Amino acid sequence: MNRVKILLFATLRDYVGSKTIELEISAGTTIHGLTDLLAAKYPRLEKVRDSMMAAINREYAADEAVVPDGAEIAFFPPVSGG
Amino acid sequence: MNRVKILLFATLRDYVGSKTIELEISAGTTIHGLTDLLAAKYPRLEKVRDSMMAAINREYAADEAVVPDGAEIAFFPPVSGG
Amino acid sequence: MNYPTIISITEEKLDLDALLAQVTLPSTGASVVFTGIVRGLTTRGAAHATSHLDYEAYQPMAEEKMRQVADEMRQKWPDLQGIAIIQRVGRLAAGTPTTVIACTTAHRDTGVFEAARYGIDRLKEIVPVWKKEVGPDGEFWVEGDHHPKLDR
Amino acid sequence: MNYPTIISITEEKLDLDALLAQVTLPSTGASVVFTGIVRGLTTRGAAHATSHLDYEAYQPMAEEKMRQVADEMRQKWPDLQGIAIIQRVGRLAAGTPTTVIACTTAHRDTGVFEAARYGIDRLKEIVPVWKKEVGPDGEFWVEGDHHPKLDR
Repeated sequence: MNRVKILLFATLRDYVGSKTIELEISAGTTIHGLTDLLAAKYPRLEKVRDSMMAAINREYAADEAVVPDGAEIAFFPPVSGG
Repeated sequence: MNRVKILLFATLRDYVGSKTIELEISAGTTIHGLTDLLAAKYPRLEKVRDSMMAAINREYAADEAVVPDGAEIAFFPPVSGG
Repeated sequence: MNYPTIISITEEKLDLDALLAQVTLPSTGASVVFTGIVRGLTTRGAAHATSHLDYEAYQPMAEEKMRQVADEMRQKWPDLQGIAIIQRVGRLAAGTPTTVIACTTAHRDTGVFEAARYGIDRLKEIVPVWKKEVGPDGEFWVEGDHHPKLDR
Repeated sequence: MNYPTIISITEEKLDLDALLAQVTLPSTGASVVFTGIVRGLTTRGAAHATSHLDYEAYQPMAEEKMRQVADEMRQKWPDLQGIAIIQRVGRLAAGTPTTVIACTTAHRDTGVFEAARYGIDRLKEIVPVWKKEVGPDGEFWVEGDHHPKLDR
């Protein structure tokens, strides 16, 4: 098992109630798998999971990307800067 | 005869040697005719007369426009602001 | 040639004149500065009033993505000289400039307008910044409609 | 709706932030500010160095023509809000902003970029302003290549 630190932004932070959380994941877990874990733990994420975006080490990551050990993971809604 | 005051800008002012000049013109004189008079009096204008622009009362005027009595006339080279 | 690329996420007031000077080279003849501004009154879509916006960034990633936007601009418009991409964050009142995309070229016909337009479009697509709108009817997060995951 | 149109020929230093505030309305969300800048080094055409430019205007006609440019911008892009067209005159050193075309809209996709581009193109075509270039090789008047007489 790896311990990963996850950063949350905007609505997702509100839904989870925290800026950062830590989770135990097994080696080989993908972004998709991590999203399942999060949605199970924080049910309010379920309705937005299709629009959630993920980043691994500050780069956009696809659902099938494997979470590397020690990586910086972030989840956030579609960006709205400008 | 009408007395007209003519404003000159940029190169044309340099060629004429003055910012403004006054000329006697007969009623019905056009911009083209006025240009003839100027070029006769200031021969350095001859070589640029094809690119000279004219304004009557601060509006671009065509060669065939008649110079109205008491109008503000200006001659200048193609504009180069910006 | 060493062309300036200025990337910044800041809580400070924007200073357009100083910024322009920073992207002006001896060979610069034209600049375009796009600025996004907090709209106090919106009429498109659901009409509403906004008293201010709270901006938040995933700062290190946002800086990397702003740099990517600048790189893309240079790649598409090789005549670009200076580029500045600034995102202001924090609480910003209606009427306040929030984002700047500034770029310079020797002449105005070599992509300076197109690059600035591209820059703000890309910033709104890929730079992780969010805003929460606060108005008389309460507050809510604004969400973009672009999903970079689907682009790749 | 009373939208601001600012027209000015001035010897004063340009202040982009103040100018932007003047064309920002409660419903403004986007601005584009084009600035022309005195090029110290020109490489296109006959390469040369410039230490400064002397700008001269036929002021009352120039103001009328700048107003015409603003009117044309509004006619072509009816979503424009504020417009500012400024021409600085006098002796301006390399690196100095000389002209500003600024305009604002509610959203960035309703002509704000296109209008600014059109504005500077038209300014250079019809506004009676001239510049004399002064450099290490002497001084000479710059002439435009547009002849409005032939357009009509």
